[in-house]
This record gives sequence, C-alpha cells and structure tokens, in this order.
Amino acid sequence: MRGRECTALTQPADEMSKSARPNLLFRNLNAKVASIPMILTAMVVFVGGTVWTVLYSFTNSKLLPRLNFVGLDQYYRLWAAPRWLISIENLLIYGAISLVFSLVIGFLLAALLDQKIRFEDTFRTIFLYPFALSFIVTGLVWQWLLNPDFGIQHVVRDLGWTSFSFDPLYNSSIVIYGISIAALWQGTGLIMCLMLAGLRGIDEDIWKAARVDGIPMWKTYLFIVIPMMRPVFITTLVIIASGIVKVYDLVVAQTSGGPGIASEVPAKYVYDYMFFAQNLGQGFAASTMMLLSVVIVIVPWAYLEFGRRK
Amino acid sequence: MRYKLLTAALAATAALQFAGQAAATDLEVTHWWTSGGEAAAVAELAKAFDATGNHWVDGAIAGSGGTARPIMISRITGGDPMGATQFNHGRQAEELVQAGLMRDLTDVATKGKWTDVVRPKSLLDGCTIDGKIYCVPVNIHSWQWLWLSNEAFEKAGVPLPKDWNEFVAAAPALEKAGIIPLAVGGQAWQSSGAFDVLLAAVGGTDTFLKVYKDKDAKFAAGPEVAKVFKAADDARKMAKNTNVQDWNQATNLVITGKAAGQIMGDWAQGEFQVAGKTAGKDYTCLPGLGLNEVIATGGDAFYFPLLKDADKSKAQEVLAETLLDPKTQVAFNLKKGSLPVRGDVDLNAANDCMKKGLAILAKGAVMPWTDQLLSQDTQKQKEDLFAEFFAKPELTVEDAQKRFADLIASAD
Amino acid sequence: MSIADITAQASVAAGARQDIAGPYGPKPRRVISRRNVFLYGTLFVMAVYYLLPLYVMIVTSLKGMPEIRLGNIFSPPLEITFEPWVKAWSTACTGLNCDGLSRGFWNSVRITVPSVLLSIAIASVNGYALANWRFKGADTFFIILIVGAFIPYQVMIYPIVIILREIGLYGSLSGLVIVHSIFGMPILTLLFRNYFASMPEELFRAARVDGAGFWGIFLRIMLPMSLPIFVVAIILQVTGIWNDFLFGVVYTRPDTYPMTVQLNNIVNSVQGVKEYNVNMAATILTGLVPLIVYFISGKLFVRGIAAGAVKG
Amino acid sequence: MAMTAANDTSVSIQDLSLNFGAVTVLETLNLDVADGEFIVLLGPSGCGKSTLLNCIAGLLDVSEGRIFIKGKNVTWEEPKDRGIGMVFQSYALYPQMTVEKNLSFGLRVAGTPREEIAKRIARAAEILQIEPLLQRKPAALSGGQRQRVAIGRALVRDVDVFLFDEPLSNLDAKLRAELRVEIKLLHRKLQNTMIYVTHDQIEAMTLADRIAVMKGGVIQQLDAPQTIYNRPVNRFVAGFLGSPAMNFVDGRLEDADGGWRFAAEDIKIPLGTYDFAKPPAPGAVTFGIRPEHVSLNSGTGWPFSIAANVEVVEPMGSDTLVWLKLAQQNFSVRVTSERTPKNDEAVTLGFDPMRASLFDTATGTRI
Repeated sequence: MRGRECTALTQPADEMSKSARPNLLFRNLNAKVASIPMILTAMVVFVGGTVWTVLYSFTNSKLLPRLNFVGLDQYYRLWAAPRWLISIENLLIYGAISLVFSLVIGFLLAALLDQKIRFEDTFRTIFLYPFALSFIVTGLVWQWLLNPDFGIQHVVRDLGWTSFSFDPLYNSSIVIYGISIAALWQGTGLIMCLMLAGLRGIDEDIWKAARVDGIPMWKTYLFIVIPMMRPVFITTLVIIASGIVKVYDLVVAQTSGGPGIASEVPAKYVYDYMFFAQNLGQGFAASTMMLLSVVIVIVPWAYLEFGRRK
Repeated sequence: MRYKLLTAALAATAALQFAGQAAATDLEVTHWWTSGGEAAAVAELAKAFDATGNHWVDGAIAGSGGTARPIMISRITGGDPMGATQFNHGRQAEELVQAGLMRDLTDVATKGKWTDVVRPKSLLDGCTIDGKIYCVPVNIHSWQWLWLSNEAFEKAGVPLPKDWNEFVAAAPALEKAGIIPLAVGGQAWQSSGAFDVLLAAVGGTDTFLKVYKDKDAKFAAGPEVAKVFKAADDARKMAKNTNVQDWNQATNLVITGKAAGQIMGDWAQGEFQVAGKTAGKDYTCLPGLGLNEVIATGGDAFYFPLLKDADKSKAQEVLAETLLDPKTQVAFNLKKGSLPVRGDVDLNAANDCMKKGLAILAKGAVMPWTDQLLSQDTQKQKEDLFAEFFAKPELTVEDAQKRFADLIASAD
Repeated sequence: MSIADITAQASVAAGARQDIAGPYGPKPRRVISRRNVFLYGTLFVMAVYYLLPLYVMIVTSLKGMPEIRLGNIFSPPLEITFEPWVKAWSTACTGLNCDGLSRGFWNSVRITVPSVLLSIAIASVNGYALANWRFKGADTFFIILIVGAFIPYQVMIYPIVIILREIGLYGSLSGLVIVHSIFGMPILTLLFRNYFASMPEELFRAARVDGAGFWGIFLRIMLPMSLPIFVVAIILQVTGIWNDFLFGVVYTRPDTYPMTVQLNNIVNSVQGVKEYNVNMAATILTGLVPLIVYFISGKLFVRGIAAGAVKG
Repeated sequence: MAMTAANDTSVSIQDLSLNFGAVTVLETLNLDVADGEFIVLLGPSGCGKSTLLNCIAGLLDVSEGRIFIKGKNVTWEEPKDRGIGMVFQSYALYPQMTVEKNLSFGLRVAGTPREEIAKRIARAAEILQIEPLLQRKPAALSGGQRQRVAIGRALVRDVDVFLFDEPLSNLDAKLRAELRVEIKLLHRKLQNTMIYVTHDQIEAMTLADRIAVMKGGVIQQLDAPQTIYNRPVNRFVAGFLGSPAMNFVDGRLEDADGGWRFAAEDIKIPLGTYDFAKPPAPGAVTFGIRPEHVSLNSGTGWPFSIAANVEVVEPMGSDTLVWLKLAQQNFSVRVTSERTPKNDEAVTLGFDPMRASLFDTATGTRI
C-alpha cells in the first residue's frame, strides 16, 4: 500500500489540528519543487504544444503560423489526399508487423537464451548490438543489402539462380514489409533483453512445478509464464508502440517514401507538409489526427495502468 | 580541451589563405550545394568573399532543398539566423519577407545598378516584393534539358535522337541492348520536374503558362494536357528500371552509359564536367527536349536575414555585391553549369551546352518556372502525384490527369 | 497409494538396479541431442541475420572502390585498405568543409555528455518523486508524460522552436540539451518510477523515521542502490542522443552539428559515384561510441532492465 | 489497567479516520496508551493495524482526528519530530551501509555531535549484543541479527515511543521465540512506551500489557490479554484468539423454568453459572467454549450430558487434540491426560458453563 497518496484527501479535523497543519500547497514541497521540470515538460511542451498544434490546424497557416481560421478545410483536404491514406494504411501494416514480430521474435530469442546455453553473453550481444545503431545507419545498410543491383538479389543471381528476385524496397506492393525487415533487425534485440529480464524474474519453482505436472514446455510458456510477465509486456508495448507511431528516419533512410509514395508514413507526411510544402496548417491537421489517435488509444490505457489507486 | 585546439587549427588553416587581413567578419552561409560540381562552384563564391577580407563560414546541408529548407526556416524563425542563405528565388521565402525577417537589399541594388545588369529582367522580379528587393540571384537554372549518352546509342545501334519523339522511338532498341532508356531518380522532385519539362516542351510555353500561371483547371483536364500525360506515360515506362534515388546517381547512369538519357536541369552538366566528359563528344544535350527551345528563369538566389550585429550586416552587403561581381559570376557559373545572371560577362570558356543555353537566352526565349508560379504547397502535392505516377503503373493516365486538374483547381 | 505400495516399488527398483540394462547413476547426456540441434541451430541462424549487415559494413569499408564495383558485397576484400576510414574520419567533404566526421565527433561528445547527465538527473528525481512522494496531480502529469512518449518528434518541432525562441536558447547547445532532456523524460521516468517502486517501501519509511527528507533519502538511500537502472538509463540515453539526427540538425547550427548530421552530409553528398566504402566506414565510426558502451555494459543492461521494467 | 488521564498518556489517538478514496481504512478510532505501556495491535491482515501504526509514525496522513504523543499534537508533524522509533517487518536496513552507519544514519541526518553518536551506538550495541557486527553490511547478517540491528536503530534515537510493525514475522519459529523474550526484557529495562503490531496471538498474549484486537479499521476490544482471552466481547475476538480456535455451536437461548439454557438439536446445556454480560432474552445464540475448557469422560459432575464419537485424534506432543461432531458442527477438545481416546470411540463431554461465552448469533456480541 502506498500511503502518501491520501495527502490530498485530508481535511482539517478541527481548530486545534488546523493550527499545526501546514498549507496543503507546501506539503511535500521538496517533491513538488523537484517535479517542476516534469510538470513544465508535461504542461508546456506536451499539453501546450498539443493545444497550439490543434489550434493552428484550423488555420491556413503557410510558412509561418497565423491565426487565420478556415474551419475544417485542412481536414477535408487531408482525408482526400491519397498520400495520407496510403500513409495510414502503411502505418497500420508496419505497426502490426512490428508489434507481432518484435514480440514473437524477441520472446523466442529470450526463451532460447534462457535455456542455460553456452555462449549466452555472445549471442545476447549479437542480438542487441543493432539497437546501438541509429535508424539512419540501419536504413543505409539495409537499403544497400536489399538493393537489387548489388545486394542480396545480385549475389544470389551471380550464384546461378538468375530468376531469383528479392527487391522489397523497389516494389511498391511490398515495400512497407521490406522496411520492416530493417526495423526488426534494429529493434528486436531490446525486446529480447526486456523479455529475458522478465523470464529471469520468474520463480524457478514454477518450472519445477510444471515439470512435475508434466506440462509441455511450450504450454508452460504460453499459459503460465507469459501471463506472469504482464509488467514486462506492458513496458515492452509502450516502447514498441511509441516507436511505431514515430517511425520516420527508417523510411527516409531506406526509401524516402518511395517507390513513388508507396512507403509513406504519417510522421513523414507531417514533416513534409510542415516544412517542405510550407503548409503548416496541413501539417498541423495531420499532427492533430496522429495526436488524436494516440490519445484515444493511450490515455484510457495509461489511466488504468498508472493512474488507478491501489 | 582538444576540441578547441581542433577548431583553432581549422581556423588557422582557413586563415592562411588570407593572411594579413585583420578584422575579418565571419558570415555563415547556408546552402544545399553538396554534389561534386556544386561544391566546386560554391568554393568559387567563398573564395571571392574571403578575398574581400571577410570569412565565409560554410553551412552546407546535404540532401536536397527539401531537407535543407526546413532547417534554414527554423533557424530564421527561431531567432538564430545565419548570415545568408540560399533559396530558389520565387515564392519559397515570400512569407519570411512578409514577416519582416529578411533584409531589404534595395539600397545595395540601387548602388550596384542591379536593374541594369541583371538579365533577363524577370529574374529580379522574383526577388522583389512590394517594390523592394530581398535577394540576389546568382544563376539561371533551366530544367528543360535532355541529357543523352552518345555511347549508349552507339551501343544500341540507333542514331542519336534530335528530340523527345525520336528518343521515345529509340527506347525499344535501347532496352534490347540492356540500357535503361530514361534515368529518373526516385526522389519525388525529379519525377515532378520531368513532368513540368514535358509540359513545357511537348505542350509548349502557352500550355505551361495556362496551367501553372493562370491555374486553369479545365484546361488542365483537357486534350492539350492529355498529350503531355501520354508523353509522361512513355517516360515512366522508359524509366521503370532505374533503381537510384539521387539525381546525380541517375546522371551517373548516363555518364557511364548504363542509361541513355535523363531529363534534368543544367546542373547535371557539372557532373559530366567533373567526370571529365566532353559535350558533343561523350554526351549530348537537347534544350527544351529539342521541341521547344526556351530557358526557364528559375535559379538560385541568396537571401539575407535581418541581423542585429552591425559588422555582420556590413558583411552581408559585401557578400551581396560579391555575388553579382562579373568575375564571381563567371567562375561560379562555369563550375555550376548554370548561366550567369548578367549579360555583360565574358563566357568564352563555356562549353557546348552552356553556349546553347546562352544563345537561347540572347534570343530572349525565356519563361518563368514553377518556383515563381506555384506555392511550395502546390509543388509538394504535385511531387506526391508524380512520384506515385512514375512508380505505380496501375495509376492510369486518365486518373492521374484528373487528379492533376483537381490539384490545379486548388493551387495557389 | 499406500506406504506399503511405495516400499514395494522401491524394492523392485532396487532389484532392477542390478539388471545390466536398467538405468543407473547419472543420466547420459548427449551433446548432439535434438533439443541442442534445434536450440543452437536457431540461435546460429538468427545470429547470421543479425551479424550480416555488420559484416557487410566492415568488409565494404576495407575495399577500394574498383573492387566494390566488380565484386559481390559478401566477399572479403582482396586487398585491405584503410583509406576509406581515413577519408571518412578526416577528409570527406560536405560543401566546403572537408574534415570528415572528426568535427562532428567532438560536437557529439559535447552534446551527449550534458544531455545524458541532465536527462537522467531529471528523470531519476521524477521517478523517485512519483514512486515515493506522490502528491496531488502527480499521476496526471505522469500520464501526460507517457502519452508524450508517443508523440512523433516531427509534430513537436515547431512548438519547440517557438518555446526555445521565447526563452532565448534557440540554436545554442543548452537549447539542444533541454530538448533531449524533454524527449528522454517519458521512457526514463517510467523506468525509474518502476525501479523505485520495486524497492522495499519500508526502507523509505525507515529513512523518514530517521529524519531524512526528500533529498536526503534520494541521495543517501536510493541512489546508492540504483546502479543497475542508472546503467540502463545511461545506455538508452547515450544511444538515443548520440544517434539523434532530427534535433541535432534543427536545433543547432553547422559549427555544432553532431556526428550523425555529418554522417548524413557525407552519405548524401554524392560526388559522382557513391563511395560506399567511405559511407560504410563513416557509418561504423558514427556507431562506434554506442556500440562500445553496449559491449562494455551488456550484462548490467539486462540486470538493470530486469530491475526497471519487470516490476511494475 | 484503568484508563489514564490525559497528562500521563504517552500516545493518545482521538477520533482518527483514514480513507483512501471511497475506502475507509480506519474509522473514528480512539486509543490512549499510558506511559511505559506495551500495547499490541492484533488482527488479521487488512484490519488496519499497520495503517494505524503508520499514522502514529506520521508515515500516513490522516483524514480526520488527532494524534498526541507526550501531550503534544503531532497530527501534522514529520515522523522525525514525533519522538518515535520504528522497527519494520523486513528490517528495512540500508543495504549499502554498515551496521554502524545504519544505526547512526538518523543521528547524522539530525546533526548530532560525533561523540554523542558514538556513545549511543555503543549503548545500543551493548544492550542488543551486536558489538561484533558493527562493521558488517546487512547482507552479511542472519535474520535475527538484522532484526536486532533494526531494533538498535530505534534504540539509538533515544525516544519515548517505540513502534514495532510485525518485527518477528520474517523469522523462523525458534528465533521468533527468542527475540520475543528479548523484546520483553528490553521493555522491562527501558520502560518505554511500545506499540507493537502483529497477527501472531502468542506474541500478543506474551508481550502485551493490553491488546487491541482490530477488525475492519475498528478496535473490537482493548483489554489485558487474559480478559481478552477469557471474556471476548464478540464472536470475532473469541474466534481470532486461541489455537486451536474456540468451539462454536449455533443454537437457541431458552428460558427453562427460571433458569436459562442453551439448546441445539438434542443438546441442552443449563447455564446456571454463566456470567451474563447483559440481561438475557430468548433467541438465536452461538455458544462458544475453548478446547482446553472441555474434559472427556470426566464423570457425571455436570448438570448435563453430551455424548459424541471421536472422529480424528491429533497428537500435538504436550497434549492431544480430539475432534468430534456436536450438533453437526466440528468441535475440538484438548486432552492432556495419559489416556487418549481412539478413533471412533464414544466419549462424553463435560465443562463448566462459567468458562463458556455466549454470543448473539445475529450481531456477534457477547451476551
């Protein structure tokens, strides 16, 4: 039980205690002072920035923000733009792939590493090192590996399979999957680490009990261990999901949204329209749509997860 | 601290060239000229400016104008302006000027009699807002060129085409020889630019102006423009095997004979030059795709943010003068492959292609380009459309034209 | 089953022990069991997938351009050359500046060190205040922060330009440090909060009875116990900030551009042909610092993650 | 012990309430602790006993009411200013500090002079016999040693009131018994006020001057251990104390020709010697009697006779527990005699109704 949360609920009992009671505002004063950076960040940057963005999304601001309201015009245009629709579709595909494969691969690798194997440190380092590299670097390397003219396709064709075709970054219909290859390469290591840490936190007795009961290993994982790792999955989900919404550099480094506009993503739409097209209003409208979906999904969940009083 | 030593060392190296000149003012200049030919050209500007006793601090941002402009604009609006910055003259910096963030250069212009020396006159119009001059044009860039690899046509055994139509006709033979007929880089501005060139060349100057200047959506949906879309359809079929992103990588395909041609601005010439190729012998250029020989007066210009520092403001004036100096103009434009903005300079050193351009300019066959006519917003939408069009064969010519007309209807 | 049954079985087992065929003593272990083949086989295949790009990067960076044009990307260099590395580090050009990555390296150090320190200082205090000193509204701020973790940076660029302009820090190093601290805050605060919440509550109470205040408990009790989570925070921040491109390019000026911006400049400043060997060398050089941090602290990282992410 | 006047109470709690949102944890609670008294707060987990202790310590802010320590209103004081020392269940030793540093931490925070700190540590270490451990880290100590250090930490603070929050729960049975005695000796030596939270009734019975049995945030009964044991005020208290628990049989209270009697099925028990807590009235009651107050086959000295069959016999070493069924309810008897009955043996039960407790079945209160 965490007790100090009842501070706010206290009321003056009577005259006598009132005299000894410090002002509510100054209770836990140090904690409040120490939280000023957090409060400022939350209120000024995140809330303030969001409100500002939403406000200006109703204007026709071009290069500079101007309060010239045009109602929902920017939104009509946004939802009529093929590029925005493609971006949304790509984000959904990319998000689903990232989420599912990050979790599955990350968990599998962690489960394999947790089998008391030899060279665990080596394998773990190998799986984790890509996380140290930026998306720019990741994108560059994979763009190169996947380039049909001298990457994997070229090498395999040189080996004799001349009809071999593997050009995910240059094929409109599968480019977003191609981008995910690099994303998974870069990100699964961290997920594996989180999962491994979670597995290490599971009581050994659980395994003993399952073994005595004759439960197959995969069932033990699926029905006993994974439900026990709920907190890890939550942290992992926050990390993966926040990465998905923000995906930008990876696309820029690998395809710049191409071929054509086949691999565009919402964050890139925002950036391009705010800065390349010098149409802030349109960029803000796209931002608002992104913020809105984040808020709709995240806030109720975050409130349940972090806000409930125990 | 090592870093300080390092900067000190750098500063010392830089200072060696202009030893003896004290009280140099550092002026940071941002631009996006980072390819081989471009960098060589910008070095000429820096050399000229440094010779005046000031110091050019180079702020190159690689990528393209699209990458660099947001950074420049953020810095100007964020209250940390550079000394001078490149923009394509036209409408890119319009609002910055209106917001009073840019410096009025009318005094310098009057002193230097810019209105007399800058040619064609329309160039200065792009710099003029409410009767005041805000930028210094440094070159004329025209998009309307078709660059051809002589080697590629030899290999394919077809004669060198004289215009776009012959080029399209030669495409099957080129493909048979394993040559990409047309190189179009993956970046959106390249496909969009290629279409604009086709619009001006296949459609003609009037068609171009009717669409982009008058923004006549009905006309844009009509048969004249449909013809252009047909040509664009040819272009995308010819370009489908290009797997490069950057324009100069695409140019490089032409230089090495892997691709037969490229629709690209005259800046491509710099790449041929750096590669040691000779115009007429190794490569051929067709202005206006050989159909409509005009020069669009697009180009680069330098803008000067309003600064508080008096020394720097002074240096800005010096830079503005230097940029238009005849000697600088020659040196810069020879390297850049673009045309000088003043007619009174000696360009004997110019190569075959540049001379073609100069001749057209002398004839007065000029037209404005999209940078002056369209807002960045419209440009971006146009880029999105043509990037999709070139990459997605399923997008039919009819649908694309319809979307294009819609876009023109809402253009500004 | 009665005791008698069990005894009977035991004696049967004892009898069977004398049989030559019956199991006796330690269970034989086969090194090449199906399980091991599957286990190490999978790990090996995955390791190849993860190592392949690194291998290609290193091999390519050691080849000369002619060899790259001819050969395949997986073949080892016929003739090892370090020239691309030298070029990437000290002579590659962007515009007129031909000093490679070297300049960006020191800028990155100057950006990363204070940003990492400040962001971790703020986030650790946040986490501690949230876990141990909840005050009214603290949860609300925290939820806003968590939601903030999902906001794409691109969305916030403009408002932050305005905020920085208003406080006069635009374009300065301090401005960039603040930006990094702001965007590092959500995830770090979450980690620290979880970590401190997983520490025994009674320890905190004991310290309060002993008369230690907010800072006393933090500095003298909590901090000395928090090495694992600090390691995680440092790793995450060093990687995140060192690898940042967007903030580095938007909120600084060319003379303080970090290494990633230089990398982008070098890679995108195509001079005719792309110099893949130089690009790869530059790429490795840029990633070197976070990589070294990882290799040194890999074990602590898992431990720290366990402490900060598992308990919630 | 009689209620003490306000001026010699050590700790006084008046109308204390505590809510977490809509949940009431403590409800208008009053408690006066005399100077030098050893009070045990006893109850099942979740009854609010630890919460109450934390409120006294100032680790929780109360919603209503006041707390006085040594006559001073400390309701809003910081824990350190309340003149209390506290010992925790998990010991809560600072892992990175040596024993000596652990002991001195509070004093160092308060800026006590160095000689004074040394003196107090020496004294505490001597009392608790932990001198050889002073330079060790907590990780190198056994559970019992850690708890001694934890007590020492309260000791060096030189305070009037000691608060113990289930201090022995994490120890094994043997150590627990040892430390229990030591705490008792410590109390005798120091004569401090001690408030001790536990769910272990043996600790409560052996240590307390008075026990406060709590349930649902309310003190059910506050009395000397023997009174609580023998005359529980309600069924909850009766059932909570004692191991094995008191036997309960549901039935009716009947007025049978001028004498009250308890009846359940065919069992009828005249209550001639029972000391009613309030005037009796016919109705549903629960009859309670502790296992050790019942004897088996003890002849016909009782004004009633109950026969039953033995179901299970549990030898406990010093005595034996015999389980049978009475009016279809489990009933246990503690037998110390040499001869213990066998399974399925028929026995007769006898006891003195004076030892029994009667509760209103509906309200649970003692009748």
